[in-house]
Order: sequence, then structure tokens, then C-alpha cells
Amino acid sequence: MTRSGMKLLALQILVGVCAIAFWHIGSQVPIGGTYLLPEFFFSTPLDVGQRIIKLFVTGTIWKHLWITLTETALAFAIGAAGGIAVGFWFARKPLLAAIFDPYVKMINALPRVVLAPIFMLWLGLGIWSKVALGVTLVFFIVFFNVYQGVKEVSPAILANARLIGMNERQLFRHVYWPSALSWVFSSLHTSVGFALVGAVVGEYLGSAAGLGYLIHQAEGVFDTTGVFAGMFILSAFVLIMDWAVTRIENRLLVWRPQSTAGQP
Amino acid sequence: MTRSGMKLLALQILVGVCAIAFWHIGSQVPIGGTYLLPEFFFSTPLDVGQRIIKLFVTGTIWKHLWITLTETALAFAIGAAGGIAVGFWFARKPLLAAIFDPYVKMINALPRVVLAPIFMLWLGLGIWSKVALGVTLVFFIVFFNVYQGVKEVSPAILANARLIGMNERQLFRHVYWPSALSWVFSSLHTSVGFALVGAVVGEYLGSAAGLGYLIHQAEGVFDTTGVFAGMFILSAFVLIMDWAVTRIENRLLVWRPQSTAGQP
Amino acid sequence: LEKPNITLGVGGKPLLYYLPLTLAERLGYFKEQGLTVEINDFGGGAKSLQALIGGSVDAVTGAYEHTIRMQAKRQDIRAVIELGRYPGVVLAVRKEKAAAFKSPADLKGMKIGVTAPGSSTHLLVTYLMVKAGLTPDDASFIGVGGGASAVAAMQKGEIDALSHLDPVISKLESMDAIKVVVDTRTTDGTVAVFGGTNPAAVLYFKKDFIDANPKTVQALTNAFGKTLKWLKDATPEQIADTVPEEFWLGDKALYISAIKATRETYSLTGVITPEGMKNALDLVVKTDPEFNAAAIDLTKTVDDRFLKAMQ
Amino acid sequence: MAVPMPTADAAGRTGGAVALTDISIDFAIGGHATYKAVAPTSLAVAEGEFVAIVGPTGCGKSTLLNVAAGLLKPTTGRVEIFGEPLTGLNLKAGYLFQQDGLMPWKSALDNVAITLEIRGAPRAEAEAAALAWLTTVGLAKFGDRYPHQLSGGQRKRVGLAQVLIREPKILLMDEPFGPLDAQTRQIMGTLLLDLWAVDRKAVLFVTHDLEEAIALSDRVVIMSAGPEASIIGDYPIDLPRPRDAADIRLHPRFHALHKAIWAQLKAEVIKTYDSGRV
Amino acid sequence: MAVPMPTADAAGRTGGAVALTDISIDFAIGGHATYKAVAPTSLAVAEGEFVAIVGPTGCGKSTLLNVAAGLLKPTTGRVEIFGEPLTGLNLKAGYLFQQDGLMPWKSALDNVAITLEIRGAPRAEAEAAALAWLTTVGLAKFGDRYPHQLSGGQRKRVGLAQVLIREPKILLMDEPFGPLDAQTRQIMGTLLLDLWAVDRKAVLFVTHDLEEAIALSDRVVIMSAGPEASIIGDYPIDLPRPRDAADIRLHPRFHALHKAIWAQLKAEVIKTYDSGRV
Ligand SMILES: Nc1ncnc2c1ncn2[C@@H]1O[C@H](COP(=O)(O)OP(=O)(O)OP(=O)(O)O)[C@@H](O)[C@H]1O
Ligand SMILES: Nc1ncnc2c1ncn2[C@@H]1O[C@H](COP(=O)(O)OP(=O)(O)OP(=O)(O)O)[C@@H](O)[C@H]1O
Ligand SMILES: [Mg+2]
Ligand SMILES: [Mg+2]
Repeated sequence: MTRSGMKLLALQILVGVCAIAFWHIGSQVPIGGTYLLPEFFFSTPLDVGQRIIKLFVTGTIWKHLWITLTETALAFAIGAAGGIAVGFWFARKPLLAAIFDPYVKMINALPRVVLAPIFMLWLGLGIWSKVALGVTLVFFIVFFNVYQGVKEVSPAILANARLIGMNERQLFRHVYWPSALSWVFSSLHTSVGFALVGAVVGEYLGSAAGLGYLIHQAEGVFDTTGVFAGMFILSAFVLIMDWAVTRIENRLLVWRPQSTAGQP
Repeated sequence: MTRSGMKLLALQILVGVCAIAFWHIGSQVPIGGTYLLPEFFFSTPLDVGQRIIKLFVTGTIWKHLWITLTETALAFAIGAAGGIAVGFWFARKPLLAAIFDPYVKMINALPRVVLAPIFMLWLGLGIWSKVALGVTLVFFIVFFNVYQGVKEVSPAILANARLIGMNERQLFRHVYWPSALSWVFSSLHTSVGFALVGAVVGEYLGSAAGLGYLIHQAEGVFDTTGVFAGMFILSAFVLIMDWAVTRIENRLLVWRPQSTAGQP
Repeated sequence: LEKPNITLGVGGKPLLYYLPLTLAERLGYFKEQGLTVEINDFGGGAKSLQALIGGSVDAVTGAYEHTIRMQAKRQDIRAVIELGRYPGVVLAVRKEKAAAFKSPADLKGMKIGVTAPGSSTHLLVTYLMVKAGLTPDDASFIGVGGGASAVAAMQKGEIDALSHLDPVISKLESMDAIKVVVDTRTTDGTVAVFGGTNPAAVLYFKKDFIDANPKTVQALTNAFGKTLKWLKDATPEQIADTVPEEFWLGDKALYISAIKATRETYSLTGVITPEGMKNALDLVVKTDPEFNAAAIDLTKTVDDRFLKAMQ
Repeated sequence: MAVPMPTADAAGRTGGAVALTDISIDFAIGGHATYKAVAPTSLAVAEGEFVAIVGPTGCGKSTLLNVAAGLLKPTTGRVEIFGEPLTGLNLKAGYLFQQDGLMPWKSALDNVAITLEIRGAPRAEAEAAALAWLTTVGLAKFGDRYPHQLSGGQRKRVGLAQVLIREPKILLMDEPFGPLDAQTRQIMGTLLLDLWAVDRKAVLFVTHDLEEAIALSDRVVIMSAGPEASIIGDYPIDLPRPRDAADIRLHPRFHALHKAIWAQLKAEVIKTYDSGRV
Repeated sequence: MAVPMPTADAAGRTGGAVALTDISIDFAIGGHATYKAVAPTSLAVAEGEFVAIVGPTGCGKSTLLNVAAGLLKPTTGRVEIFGEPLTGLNLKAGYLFQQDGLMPWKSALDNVAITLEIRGAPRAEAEAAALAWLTTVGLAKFGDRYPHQLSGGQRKRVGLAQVLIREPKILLMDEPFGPLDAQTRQIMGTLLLDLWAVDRKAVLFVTHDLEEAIALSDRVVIMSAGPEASIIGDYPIDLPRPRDAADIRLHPRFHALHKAIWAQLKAEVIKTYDSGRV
């Protein structure tokens, strides 16, 4: 690791430590008679840490984690693929886009929690109803960005590509896709989190296992420590998924100028 | 209205009519002995239509609608403003962004449903806890896009602007902001729906009024008609909000080439 | 009155479990007592309790068991009047499995639907299983939520058994999809499970609130007490006509049959008996081995002054 | 004058490679205003003919090329390519834009090779051909650079290779040698002439360098200044072929042609500039 | 030869407006490879001096200007502006890019006016000044057009107005008249000379037109072809001032200078081209 990488990591850890210290003080030291972060609602960092360790040591977490991650990964992959496909398709067929535009927006505004029973009816209680919930979140985030990204393709590059005789498929591969990539990745970074949220909310609303189930169960018996432990584990795994997305992004976008100031 | 506008509207209505017809048939005509869209889960278009009319005629809806729209508008405005501000700020301070990057992503992955009690603790049961829920959705969608949008500013334009002596504030106003606008608006279109979702989910989780409250009430007693009526009203209002966003977008982006093919 | 405007939390107002609340509101008994009650509906009982602790609501109609759990968490919560004397939870098995089902011991290996993990429906099955010599790990529990999704889960055959409340149970019975095997809606059923009553829905407050606003608490108690009296004598039709039409499950006949089924669960006097308290504690302890029963002082979970004053 | 007068407008021979007949072009410029960039005018390029367009800056040269490429529909008038009315893009033409049209996400080599690849040429073959072309334009060692890593002149030459590798029947070139130094310019000019000598494509060539125009082309047309620009001069260049882009400038006829065309062009530019209409 | 030999490198006089001393520039090109674009070389521009840079395409002219503008840090060497080491951007310089740097969301007028506005000039005043400048570059009627509605030459002139309105102490111009026709080019050249005569800015002027370079400048420097390009020729232009960009070409000394510089330049270009290194 480089020196600057080390420094960055140190600073990141510092921020984390500060946040935990604040949490600890807020939940343990009363300020003016009241606790800033009452233990009932926030638990304490120590308890949460112990719980996380216990969950991993006893191994109960693995099954749940595995299910939630599968759901998240599926929701992310399907939602992103769908959003990209439909986004490109709509961007290339303006009439189609114009016709369906209000419907897409209406559907995007439906509260997913309310749709849960319908997903359950169609897809059962297994992972697929949770995947569906995640997909409805990821899809729209990716879709709107891809749609706009395709429309932002440089007209000169597009005209040139069409004149050298590219057909739609080739235009997609050689022009629209690479050009819209930064839009796609921007939406993917947002989506990673939302895919997980979708999966967890789906589990929360009805499931037999998964982190959402654990969290819900903990909530039912007012076990705030359990809730926070679950959320921390969630968040940690999102970082791993996001890291993977960033890896792919850097690979695909090698052609970009490194620094913006260098080349006027 | 222009001729093509009329044609478009006609096609849009056609799609709507088809969807409703499909719904009607699915819920009323058994295919192979089973209903495609059982009435118990999907109600029927006629019932839903009647319910919507009744809600408006008796006037019960107005109070709920007003509350939900206020929450949505506030969530949208605050979330978008926050996302834009922090997005720009992070994009201009790469070290800051790098340090907080993992934390931002972790927070984005927290299931909002679980956070609801905390918002209630801090913000009470009024509209603000719902606004907060919407804000947490809108903020991240806008934030990630603005962050990327700022980084996509053309290096030549940026270098030129800096060389004519613009300071940070002026760069923001004359370069970053206009350049990132299409990114901002892309995220705003996604966010309109999510702001509403946030507000409704907030109400769903705990409230005394609002469309989410209505839907929740209806769900508990198998009143699918009520659930669907609420969702339709929601969606219709999202279209109005989105229309407003599009108006502003078209105003701010007048400088764009009209057609992409015209100017190589 | 110290505080004529109060906010009250409930986790699922249209549920029959909370029928007295709706009745009190519709019959105008709150107004009669000079109270303006804003009813906040929450996504579940746990959330309404959290709102109480957080100070967003003044009173909650929720499960008695909450007061016990909160004592363990050093939160002083007191129940003042009982609204439901039996939990009202029903364990039913899918029709096809009914023939093979003899006792809760047969739950082994089943997929059991509950409203939510950790909820009272979940706890009841766990309790039954523990009593039958099983451990909670012998079956898998699936949170299926309230309302339509629970019906969907049973219809689709996703679950073998279901521990749930009305109206879901009545709906599924009307669809002839299930057979009820344990029924805590009735006196017989409840006694068979617990050996006595087991307070379900109660009205509870934070102790601080009671101390500061005794008159308000009294007024609220009075309103509920009066409702219970009305409920004791009302016919199911009268009840159905009193609640809002939307609560009818889209079918008045179904609603009335659901009322008939749950009729016995509603408290007659509002009194929480010591025996009932013990049963409730027993339920908690049996289902949560880590729960420290010794630390619980059951007398501190209720405050019966107001009920006494009313009579 | 001892030089040929502008010949009549070529509206008659529509059978050529490119025939723009009575085209006019209006641009919408905000609100309901329009800018009449090109007034009804006609231009025809016969098969195998090399036509250069010169004219004051902003007169409408690029616009005409866009029309010929099918990127812009003229407001009025007809566009025919090899006798057929043009609908949509003109895929028979290779068009080197005035501005950059390279794909920034492809290396120089890939930018050139893609032209063959999309027609189904195997990767290796396309790459070999592309490398040969890059060598021809003097960029053999820059194949793996992305466009943003190239200088202005290098990018233009990559574009040139990209257009030429297709061997289109019609070449539309908008200031192809603009950002090149005089010497490279002549080398490229000679290269273009050599290529053209082989299969005699029809060429429409926009340049600001009148000497270059005369040195390369069969005909030089002059556009008047806009708005409502039109073709106001058409000079056949009766210099012998084959030519060398550098040596031909020493030909005695060259000077006379240059003088005649320059006189008309200069008058046009000054008119434009004075009216602030450029 | 009868013409002056290239003078010694100007490393001695660092007190000038721009002094690049022993700078070399390496570019990272994928992986760990670097391209040594510019070998250690020095260039100094005295206060009030007009220096033209010519060289084969891709040799490093734009790169040198980027260094002088502070947009690019040289790998080695020192950059001094008016005797002070340059850190960050060179705000004393006005830089007209080879490529377009106009803000596409601002009209031509706004693009020019903003330069004054950001210094606090009132809107009306800035607008009036901008309009005057647009008129000077012949675009009075195009003030309300957005950049994409302008031709290549028009855009370049808007850029010119944008740079000139600031009245910077140092002017860096990268092929400012590239996309202009010969006539407009001369008009602009004369305009530039007139402006320069008033307050004698230091000018660093990149062009491919050697005649233009000689006509305008006090000194013409020649860059060798890259990689490891450096300044290999430095010719003082001892033509009388004030000059007219067109008439000066008829001066007897002009031809001699042109011939001498051209000979060196041509040799350089051919060398470059042959090695495929351009
Ligand atoms: N999209 C547009 N909207 C409005 N006016 C336009 C548009 N495109 C071009 N014009 C105008 O049309 C005229 C011709 O433009 P064109 O680009 O064809 O000029 P040109 O002859 O190529 O000039 P140059 O030599 O500077 O490249 C110019 O005055 C320009 O301002
Ligand atoms: N970002 C970069 N990465 C790698 N190489 C670069 C980069 N920028 C420029 N170069 C190389 O540096 C050399 C000099 O480039 P520069 O743009 O300065 O040339 P130039 O003299 O301005 O040429 P032209 O007359 O064509 O504009 C070129 O060979 C170019 O390929
Ligand atoms: Mg042009
Ligand atoms: Mg250059």
C-alpha cells in the first residue's frame, strides 16, 4: 500500500473511531440529565460489538448473511441489467419513451412496502419476492440514469459512428455503451445500497431467514443491540459489494484522462 | 396542443386503457379456472375507480393528500438540496470525499424502515419524521449523481474558466453547476418518486393521517380497493410533481442542441 | 384534566385485537370524558411502544407483555386497564395437514407462518413447542406479515401452519383453507394453553405520565371501561355498524363471523388478574431462556388505582 | 481577365456523385427566429471529380457538407447521391469532420480498425490494415494512445485514416489539414492525390488554403458570405494531372488561377467582415 | 547563409515575462510507460516581446503553452512568470486553446462578458464591452448564439474576444487563426498587432503558418520533432514596426527570413515524418 493510501486509511479509521466515541458518550454519559442517544434506542457500541462477535462466533449469522447477500446480489444484477436494457431501449425509441414515460414514473412512485403482498403472492415467500422488491428499487435508479446518459452522447461522435456505417447493435456496443458508462456506474453506486435495502425490507415484511428477519425479530423483542448489530453487518457487506463495482468501473474506464487539470 | 402532442396523448391513453382492460379481465374472467389477478389481492378497476371518486366526493382524501404532499415536497426539496450541496462539496474536496466515502455508502445501505423509530424519537410523530425518511432516500440518489456529474465537467472548459480567473464560487455557478445540471435532473426525476415513497412508508410505519396511513388502514382489513385507490392517487400526484421538475429542467437547459443528429 | 389533548399509539388499529379502541372512538366516549385523542397507527406493536418510550405518544394500547419486557430494560411502564383477556392468537394448520396433526409436538419440521418474528404470534407457537418438549429450532418460522400477505402465503402453500390473529384466521376459515388447532380466542382454548387467562391488549402509560396526569389517565380509563361494558352486551351486528365500513373486510358477513369468533377475548371487567400476569411472565420466560424472571416485580407492571376508582 | 469565368451552375447534371439542387438551409435560433444560413443554391460533384470549396469563415461550408452527408436535412431543395434521392444518412460517403469525431474510449488504432471490424473484417486483419494506415499518416508509433493523449494534428490524422480506410465512394473533408504544419500538409495533400488517382472517388474538400484548393482539385467553388450564402464562383482548374501537391504550385498556370480566385474571394471576405455578418 | 543564425538559447534572461528553464515533460501513457514529449529545453519571452513557435505537428507546442499557463507541471525544470516561480495557475496569462474552451451553456456574448463580470464589472458594462469585442472580431450579430450554433471559425473568434477582453499581461495563443480563411486571418493578425502595439503584452504564439509567424513576431522559435522535442532554432525577426500583417510580406527582408527558417523547419518535419514519430 502506498503512503497516501495509508494516510487515507488512518483518517478513515479516525472518523470511525470518533463516531463510535460519540455514540459511546451519547449513550453512557448523561448531558444535562438526559442521554443524547438513549440506550433503549441506540444500544451501546460495546454491546453491539460483543453481539457482532457472538453472532459470528456461534455461526448463527452465516446462514442469514448468505441468504441476504444472495438476494442483494440478484436484485442488483437483475435490476441493473433491466434498468440498463430498458434505459437504452427507451433512449433509442423516443416515441416509446414518451408513451410510457408517465407510467414509468407512476410505478416508480408506488411504495414498495405496499407491494410486498403482491410479490409474495406471485413469487412466494422464498428469496424471489425479496429480490423483486430490490429490483424495483434498483431498476428505476439505473433506468433514469441510463436513459439520460444515452441522450448525452456527444453528437459528433455519434454522427461519425453512424457515418462509418455502424448499425444499432454496433452503435450500442461502441458508442452508447462506453459513453453512458459513467452514468451507469454512478447509478450502480447508489444502487448497491438500495439493493440491500430492498432485500432487507422484503425480509422484514415476510421471510424465514436473512438479516432483515434477524433485525425484525430483534425489534419485536426490543433488542436494539441486535438491530444495530444486524445493521452494521449489512453496511460492512455493502462496502465489499461497492468495492467490486469500483474495481469493474476502473477497469472499464481506463481510457479516461487521469487528472482533469493536465489536459486542457 | 400540437398534432403530434395529441397523437402522443392518444397513445398514452391507449396504453392506460389496455392496462386497465387487462386488469379488469384478470380480475373478473377466470382463465383455466383461476383468476390471473384475484380480486382479493388486486381488487377491480371499477371498484377502485368508484372508491377514488368517493374519496374525492366525500372530501375525506384532501386532508390526507395535503399532508402527504407536504411531506413529499419537503423531503424532495431538502434531500435534493442536501444531495447537491454535499455532492458538490465532496467532488471539490477529493480527500474529504475519500475519507467519508465508505461511511456514506454504509449509511446508504441502512434499511430505512428500521430507522423509523429513531426518526420518530428525534423528530416526533408529525410530518418531520416522514420528511426525514424521504430525505434519506432522495439525498443519496441526488448525491451520487451530482458527485459524478461534477467530475465529468469538460477539462477544457474548466481549465479555461479557471484561467480567466474564476474563484471557487464562480466556478460553481458558471461551470460546475450548469455542466452537472443534466446529472442533477436525471437524479431528480428518480427522486420525485422516492420522495413520495419515503413519505408514504413513514406514514405507513406510524402516523395519524396521510395517504400512507390510509393505505395501511386498508391493508389491515383486506380492503384492497382502498390500497389501490390510495396508490393511484399517489401516482397521479407524482406525475404533477415530475411535470414541474421537467418544466424547470427545460427552462434551465435551453442552451442544448435541439436534435442530436443536426450538428456533428 | 391536566392534558385534554392526548396522543395514543396503536400497532394496527383495524385489527380486532384493538377493537375496543375503535369502539371507544366511534361511540364518542373519549369526548364524553373531555378528551381529544389523536390515534397514531404504527407498523406494529413494537413500534408503538418505541414511540411511547421516545415520548411521541402519551398512551398505547398494546400487549401486556410489553410492560414486563420494559421492566427488564429499566423502563417503567404501567398497564391501567385490560382490554383483552385472552391473546386471541390462533394456531391453525393447512387443511391437507390437518388429519396428521395431533398435538403441538407435530409442529416439528413444519414451516410456520407468524405475523412477524419476535411478535406475540411467534411467541405463542414457541411456547407451545417448548411445552411439547420441542425446541424453537425444530420448526422454521416465517414472518408473513398481517393482512393479505398472510392469506397469500397460506393460499400458495408456502407455509404448513399459521399462528395468527383475526381477521386473517376468519378469512382463511371462510376460504376453508385451514383447520384451527389451538385457539386462544376462547376461554377453553386459553385455559388449555395457559391454565388461565393471559392479558393481551391493555392500555399502558409511562409511570411518569401517570404521576403527572392522574386525571387524564382516569378519564381515559373511564372511557375504555365504558366501552368494555358496551361491548359485553352489544350484538355482533351492533358492533359491525359502529366501526367504519372500511373495516368490514369487504364483506359484512365475514366481519360478523370474525367478531363472533373473537368475542370472548375482550375483557369483561378490565381487571388484570395476578394469575394472568404470571401466565404472561411464564410465556416470556419459556420463549426467551435468557430472560431473567427473578428481576421482574409483576406488581410494578400494573396500576389498578384508576380501574378501582372507576368502579 | 485571362482566367476562366465562373462556369454556369451545375444544376443540369444531376447524374453525378453528389447533387445538391436548389437547397436552402434555415437554422432555428431560439424562440421562433430562424437564421437563413444558405440561400437556394446548387452544387454538383461528378463521379471522380475533386471539388474544393472555399469561402469566408461562417459562410456555410460545413453546413453544405452536413447536408451531403445526410446529417442535416435542407429546408428546401433536393439531395441526390449517384442519382438517387438521399434519405437518411449517406453511407456512401466518408466524412472527416471539422471538429473531432474520434471515440475517446478507443485507442487510435482501434478508432481506425473499428471501421473495418463493423463490416465483419476479422480483428487481426482490421488491426493490420489500421496500422498500415496509421503509418501512412505518420502515426505508426501512436496506435495505442487514446485520443486525449494525442496532439490536435495527430487527432486529425487519426480521423483521416479512419475515413480513408473505408475507401468510400465519396469523400467529404472539412479542413482536413487545418491543424497541420505546412510541410505535413503538403505530404498529406500528395498522399490524398495519390489515393485519389487510383480509384477516382468524388471528393468535396473544404479548405481555407486557396493554394491547397487549387493544387488538389478539379474545380474550386467559392461561397459568398452568409446569411443566405450561395455559390458565387466556380473555377475549373485546368492544371495537368498527375500532380504533386508541392510542385504544382510552381506551374505557370497556377499563379493566374490563384490570382483570379483570390480576387473574388477577398472581395467577398471583406464585404462580410465589414457588415459584421461573418 | 545570409540570414542570422539561430541565437543562443535565452536561458540567461530569466527576468522576462515568461521563462521556462530546462523544462522537460514526460507523459504517463498506460501502465508504467512514459512518453518523453519534451527534452530539457528553455524558452524565455521578454516583457513586451512577441514570440512565435513553429514546429512539426505533435512536437510539443501546445504542451509548452500548457506549462506556461500552469495547467501542466513540467517533469523537471523551472517556470518563472515575471521573475516569480509559478505555482498553480498563471492568472497573468490569457490562453486561447487549440481546442474549444467556450462554455456551451452561455451565449457568445455571455461567454465574453463573463470574463469581466467575474471581476466585479456591472452586467451592463461587461455586456457593452463584450459586444464591442465581438464587433471587433466580426461577430456583432452573433452575440445571442450558443457555441453549438456557431461555425468553427466563429467559435475561435469568440474565444479570441474572451481572451483579449481581459487584457492579460501575457498572451498564450495556440493556433488562434487556424480555422479562419486567409483573408480573415490577415485581418485578425493586423488586429492583434494593433492591440499589441498599444501596451506591448508578452505574446507566445503557436502557428503552422510560417508567413504569419514572421509577419507578426519579434522572434520565431523552431521546435524539433518529438519525442524529446526541444527548441532548435531561434530567429530574431528584424522587420520594421509598426507592421501590417498583409503588407509586411512584401518587405524584401521577409523573403530571406522565410527561406532560412523554412529550410530548417522543412528538414525537421521530413525527419519526423520519415521516422513515423510525429
Ligand atoms: N445549429 C445552428 N444554429 C444556428 N445557426 C447555425 C447552426 N449551425 C451553423 N449555423 C450558422 O450557419 C452559418 C454557417 O455555418 P458553417 O458551420 O457551415 O460555417 P463554415 O462555412 O463551415 O465556417 P467555418 O469556416 O468557420 O467552419 C454560420 O453563420 C453559423 O453561425
Ligand atoms: N496526455 C498525454 N499523454 C501522452 N502523450 C501526450 C499527452 N498529451 C500530449 N502528448 C504527446 O505529446 C506530444 C506533444 O503534444 P502537443 O499537443 O504539445 O503537440 P503540438 O505541438 O501542439 O501538436 P499540434 O501541432 O498537432 O497541435 C505529442 O506527441 C502527443 O502525442
Ligand atoms: Mg466549418
Ligand atoms: Mg497543439
